[in-house]
Amino acid sequence: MSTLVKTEDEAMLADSARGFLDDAAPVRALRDLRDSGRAYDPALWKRICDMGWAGVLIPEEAGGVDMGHAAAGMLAHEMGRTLASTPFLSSAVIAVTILRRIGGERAKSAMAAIASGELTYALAIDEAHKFAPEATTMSAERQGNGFRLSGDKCFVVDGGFADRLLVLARTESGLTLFELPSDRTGITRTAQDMIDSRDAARIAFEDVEATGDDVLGQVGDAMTILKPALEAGQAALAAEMSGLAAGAFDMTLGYLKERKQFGQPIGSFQALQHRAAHLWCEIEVTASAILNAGRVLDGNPDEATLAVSLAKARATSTAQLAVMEGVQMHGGIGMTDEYDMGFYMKRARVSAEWLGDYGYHAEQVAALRGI
Amino acid sequence: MSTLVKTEDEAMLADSARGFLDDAAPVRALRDLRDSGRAYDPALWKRICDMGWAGVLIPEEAGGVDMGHAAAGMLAHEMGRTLASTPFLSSAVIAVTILRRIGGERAKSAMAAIASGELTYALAIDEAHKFAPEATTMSAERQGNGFRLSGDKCFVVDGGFADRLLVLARTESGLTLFELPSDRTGITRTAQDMIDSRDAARIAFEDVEATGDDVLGQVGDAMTILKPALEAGQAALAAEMSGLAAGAFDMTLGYLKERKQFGQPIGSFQALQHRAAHLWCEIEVTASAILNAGRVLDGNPDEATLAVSLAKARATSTAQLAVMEGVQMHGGIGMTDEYDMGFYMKRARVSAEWLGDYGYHAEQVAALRGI
Amino acid sequence: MQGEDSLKAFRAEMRSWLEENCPQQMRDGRITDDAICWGGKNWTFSSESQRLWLERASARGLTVPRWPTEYGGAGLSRAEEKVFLEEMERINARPPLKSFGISMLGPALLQFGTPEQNRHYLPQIARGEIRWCQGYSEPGAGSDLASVQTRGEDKGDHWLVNGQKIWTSYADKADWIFALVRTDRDVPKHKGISFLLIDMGDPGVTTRPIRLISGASPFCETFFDNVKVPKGQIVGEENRGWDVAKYLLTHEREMISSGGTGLSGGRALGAVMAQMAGEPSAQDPTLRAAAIRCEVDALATGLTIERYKDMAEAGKGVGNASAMLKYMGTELNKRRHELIMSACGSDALEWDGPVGNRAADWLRTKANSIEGGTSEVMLTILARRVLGLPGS
Amino acid sequence: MQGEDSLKAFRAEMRSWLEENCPQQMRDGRITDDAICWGGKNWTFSSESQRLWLERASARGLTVPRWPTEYGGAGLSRAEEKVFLEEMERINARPPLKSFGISMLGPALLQFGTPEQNRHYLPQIARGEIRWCQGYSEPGAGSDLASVQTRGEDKGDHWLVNGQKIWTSYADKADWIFALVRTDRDVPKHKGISFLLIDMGDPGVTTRPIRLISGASPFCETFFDNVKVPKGQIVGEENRGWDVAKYLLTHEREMISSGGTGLSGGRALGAVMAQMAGEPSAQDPTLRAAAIRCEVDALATGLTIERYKDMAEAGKGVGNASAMLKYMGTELNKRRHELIMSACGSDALEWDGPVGNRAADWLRTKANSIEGGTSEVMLTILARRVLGLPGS
Repeated sequence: MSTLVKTEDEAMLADSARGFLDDAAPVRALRDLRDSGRAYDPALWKRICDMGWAGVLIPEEAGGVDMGHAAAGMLAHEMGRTLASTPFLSSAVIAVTILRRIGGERAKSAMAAIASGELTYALAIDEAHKFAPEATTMSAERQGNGFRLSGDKCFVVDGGFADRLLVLARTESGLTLFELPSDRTGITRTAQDMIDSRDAARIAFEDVEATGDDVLGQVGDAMTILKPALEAGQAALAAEMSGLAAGAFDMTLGYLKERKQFGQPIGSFQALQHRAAHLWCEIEVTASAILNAGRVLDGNPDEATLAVSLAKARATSTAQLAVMEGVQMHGGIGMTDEYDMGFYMKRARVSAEWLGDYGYHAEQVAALRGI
Repeated sequence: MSTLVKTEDEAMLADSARGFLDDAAPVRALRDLRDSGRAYDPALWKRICDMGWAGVLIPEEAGGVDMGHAAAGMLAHEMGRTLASTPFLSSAVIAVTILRRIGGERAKSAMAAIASGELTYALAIDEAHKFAPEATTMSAERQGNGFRLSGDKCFVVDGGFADRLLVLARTESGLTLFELPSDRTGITRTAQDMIDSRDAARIAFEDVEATGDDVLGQVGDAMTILKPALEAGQAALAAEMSGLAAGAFDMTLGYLKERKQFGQPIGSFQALQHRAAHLWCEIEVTASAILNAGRVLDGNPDEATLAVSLAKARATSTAQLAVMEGVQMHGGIGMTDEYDMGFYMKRARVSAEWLGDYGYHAEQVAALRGI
Repeated sequence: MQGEDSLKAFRAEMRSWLEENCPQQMRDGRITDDAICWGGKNWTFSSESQRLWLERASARGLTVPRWPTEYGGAGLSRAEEKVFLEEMERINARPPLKSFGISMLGPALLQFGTPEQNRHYLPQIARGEIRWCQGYSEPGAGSDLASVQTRGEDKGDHWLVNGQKIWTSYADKADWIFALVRTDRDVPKHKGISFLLIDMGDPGVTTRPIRLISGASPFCETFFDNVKVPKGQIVGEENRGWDVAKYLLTHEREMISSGGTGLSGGRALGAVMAQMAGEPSAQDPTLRAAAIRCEVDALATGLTIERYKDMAEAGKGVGNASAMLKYMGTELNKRRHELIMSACGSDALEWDGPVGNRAADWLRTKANSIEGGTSEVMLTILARRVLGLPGS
Repeated sequence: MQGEDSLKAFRAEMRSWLEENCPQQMRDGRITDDAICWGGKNWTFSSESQRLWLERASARGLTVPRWPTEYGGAGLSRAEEKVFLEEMERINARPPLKSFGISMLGPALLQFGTPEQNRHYLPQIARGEIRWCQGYSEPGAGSDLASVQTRGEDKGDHWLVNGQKIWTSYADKADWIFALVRTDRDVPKHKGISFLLIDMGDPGVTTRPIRLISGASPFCETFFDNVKVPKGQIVGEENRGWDVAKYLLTHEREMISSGGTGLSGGRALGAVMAQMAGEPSAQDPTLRAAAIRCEVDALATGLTIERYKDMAEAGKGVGNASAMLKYMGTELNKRRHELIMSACGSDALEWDGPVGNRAADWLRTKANSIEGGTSEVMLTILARRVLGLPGS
């Protein structure tokens, strides 16, 4: 029976991840990327793959370590702590969850390529300013044995560099998921200048040809394979956000202890103490929802919606509180680009929107709890 | 041009009201009423009428002082401060606003009787747990030249002792407002044991006969005269709640200065200071909405919905915050019946519901602001 | 960790035991004060079902499932207890017995009591024979619990106790009290305190109920006037009572925090709202949005209680962090009851109105964030002792 | 109080004046930083319309409607100013000029300046010829504004100023600065400060922009290296500069608080949300509920600014209570921009995306509750000086 405590293996994984990231991918690394006009560092991702993290959800026979979603969340948490810019969620969580459900040799070799870092994926799903997969209008018209895709996607996270795109489109018989190489004729990618300095793209599809082989799962039945992958992604993103909140909080707590004002450390002022303690409580409560989502995805993945939406909703409100308190408690210095807190605030905003915002997930909870 | 500052006349009125109420109707008086099993003290109301307060909205020719809704709000505010249990809102605000709109000799003499304290009124409108006048189902069937009323009303504030009832019912042609003596055959009043120790009643109407003379305004068009009266009542109730918040806050502030814990006055603890200051800010902001509602009702009564709903919404959230902080900051003693804070908390809850709760008035604001 | 198979078997066992033993009338899920069996010498069962349910559950050790069998428990593991509670929840069973003996004194005795004390007191608690109350707070002390003035003079074989306690829950109905008494006045205030067990029937003990804003009187003032307390009735060492009290406060925090939260514990606010008020979603979007947010937070808080229990089971002490459970749980409960009041509208504004005594329940919750350490004290504990922020 | 009739006439006058003089292009209601005319020696007008609008408005005194006509104002009463602003709002006119000279230095000069100073500086401010910045904060001082280290040595006919300021808004674009300088180091810190006017073109004055999290650099560090400041450029008495600074902070608070709130001021959040994001009400009830609550609070806060202005007009000084406007206004503005970001969703996550630079606006608001005194400082001022709570 699994409990809401890290197993020894998980704790070891999380500890080693923290050690690596503090060294190889501190916030400074994201700043350097941004200042050099890049959003992604392939060398970092290669090192991460070499450590096996990209295979955390991949079966051993496909080159993975198969530790499950709770463990994936712990890696995401650590990456959130230092704002490491990697395609972990897009490739190692979302794409892998889809491929694993599909099974077969092709999926197996694709997973092996993800585990080794050879292939990266991005999920092209949003078409407007809000996450709403069911409202997808991008068309995939039947043409002979294949399809012709036309339409525009936006906020495709990691879409600027990914080798392959997972594209949700609407056929006559309903929503269908395609896997396309990102250099296929008719696909145009435009980088978005994102506030979190991470990669995202608008992608235009102009009469892009797809064969039956490009379809993942059944035509007209995308959600059967996509839903579990979205939930895996949402849970991992929630975990990343909980790490972000923890990172911002640690920085703030350090500042409260060190910064003096009116002759005292500002952390000795009771009002700030109470606010810091309240924030810590929120972070602790969210941590429970995150770990629970991982456990449920591992144990009972077809009944995970409540646990996952709970985690994403809580992670969103907690991360936003953490960065708002972080900036405010730092005062002027927290507003400067020179200081790292702003990176946390901007990433928190982007993660709040990705894969469904607070309102979206709150409605999922409400529906499942009959409110 | 009227401003958001008390006029000299208004300031004098408010000051004298405060002096009188601190002396004649402190919270102790409400406690004594409750402990003696009563909800209303006719002698107090008589003294108040003798001072002219009941005539604050009544034209001079009908025996009033005609000072307007802003002034009425100031009286309500002071009564809220000491939780004075009077039929001021039901009789002197709601009933008077209706009678004044109707005009004529009969209305004039009714107003004179209200001003002198000879007559009291109650508004019988709610039929279920929420304020929803448009959803009224109580029937008034045509019968010859008159009507036959059947149905049940609840939460009729001051309905246990009022001489006359203003009853909203539905005729074939729509909502219609009746004025009936409360002892008319077929009317049964049952006192409700209210948590705020004030008067309210459930009233059953069983084939109650009404004539055309009992109809106020036009048959089928109750809202034309009722809406301004409801708004006047809501604004005055908001003012009463702002007084309640101020009264609870004063008590709390006094306690913060006086009570010692760990060797210091608890009001020297920064967390409590900031919360007290925040509460004070909320009270100040609400005060502006209240005074504005009074000014708009006086200057432009047919366009007052936004101002009134704003006032009631703000007053509701502010009063609730004030009593919650009040009880919490008092600690255990605030929970005891012996201490007065509980009376504030219970009255805040009842006023929050009466004439539309936060959600009701927030929706009014939303509709008028296009949200 | 226990195997899935053995737990499955245990679940089947519990399910059939409950099916056979839990009276139908006790399956209405009611956990309000008036539905609960508190036990004690003077207890009057509200029904034969209530009596039967206590008798059967205590015979099987299930009033205190995790206590050792020798002390009247069922000796269950944490995982088994979870299963048992899930099965209780499944049939909506009332708890057979609730008491401060179970939730507070018991854990303290298991930690600090002598084997003789445990053999004497624990089984009586498990069977609901003795009802206990807690004597910590004193008039004027407020959050400063260690400023104990009630005094115990050493008279050789007994202490002579004089003083006054306040906020003693149900002292007027309790048989015994566990109380903090100052037994040494010459040392710093946390030092000279002892933790004594006192028979409420002893000469010199009197109580006076305190009427609360809800109209109820769950708390009393309790007076000790030359009460003789035999030396054997101390828990832990003389003058080390503060250790026992602190340990117990942690338990109290967890208990207060867990009132009706959790994925599996308690009914969802949404359900209560719908039941009480029709379809709030259609009627009031503002209220509905607040209810959803409350539900999200309640579910996550419930999971946190589970997680902390799991951590304790795994030997990872949570220590001062339990102040978080107390703070978050009680603030949440207040929010929940505010929303329930809103959902019920004017129906809830009467004492004992058409929806029951919602108002009394609501007012009762206001004490949650005061009793057992205020929210402010909890936040300060967390800031200083968990986050390591400096004193001023 | 002014008669309704005279105000009616005044309204007609303003309406027709605006009709004739406000260029069509200036009627788009834009009040973002890039649309505003800040004036100054080096100002480049964004369009001929912007130039014309400033020229015409200042000729009529309407860049500073309430200032006396002799100093370049229109000498309006409070009621007339209200009417003027309502008429501006009616045609959605941009303000012709915005500057720290108008909002901050001007009021201080009117209170503390000599007639000569006023005749010299105020008309230049009114016509937008000189752009001012504020030199209060210093590195490391944070909320402790009075800990001024920048030093002015008395050299007979001038002070020799050395030191560094931080958070000087647009210092790199300003012509002059009004700065707090320590002119006596031997007295308690609030005492030995003077309020000096310094030409940014003087030798020894340099600036360095500070890049913010929004990517913009509205603030600078400003360095003074042996800058000579003639004795005539002091406002108020020597070593009494703190009085001027305090007076001015009050004005600053009111200004920061009033950004886009009010029944008549600024566009409703709801309208922005609808415009940006279609129908949020249908899409996200949680967001809509938060937007409604924000709108309720914004309307009431706007009315409070009106009320405080009315009180000031009636001679009822608000004093430290202005800290309330600053606190409530800025916290509200932060909430509003959080909601706008939510309404815009991923469209707002790009710099200069399809909905403009919403993100930069949003990030900018985070400084509102820090600059000009943090929210925490405001709450402490209110607690101590308005509520009379004791120090610790």
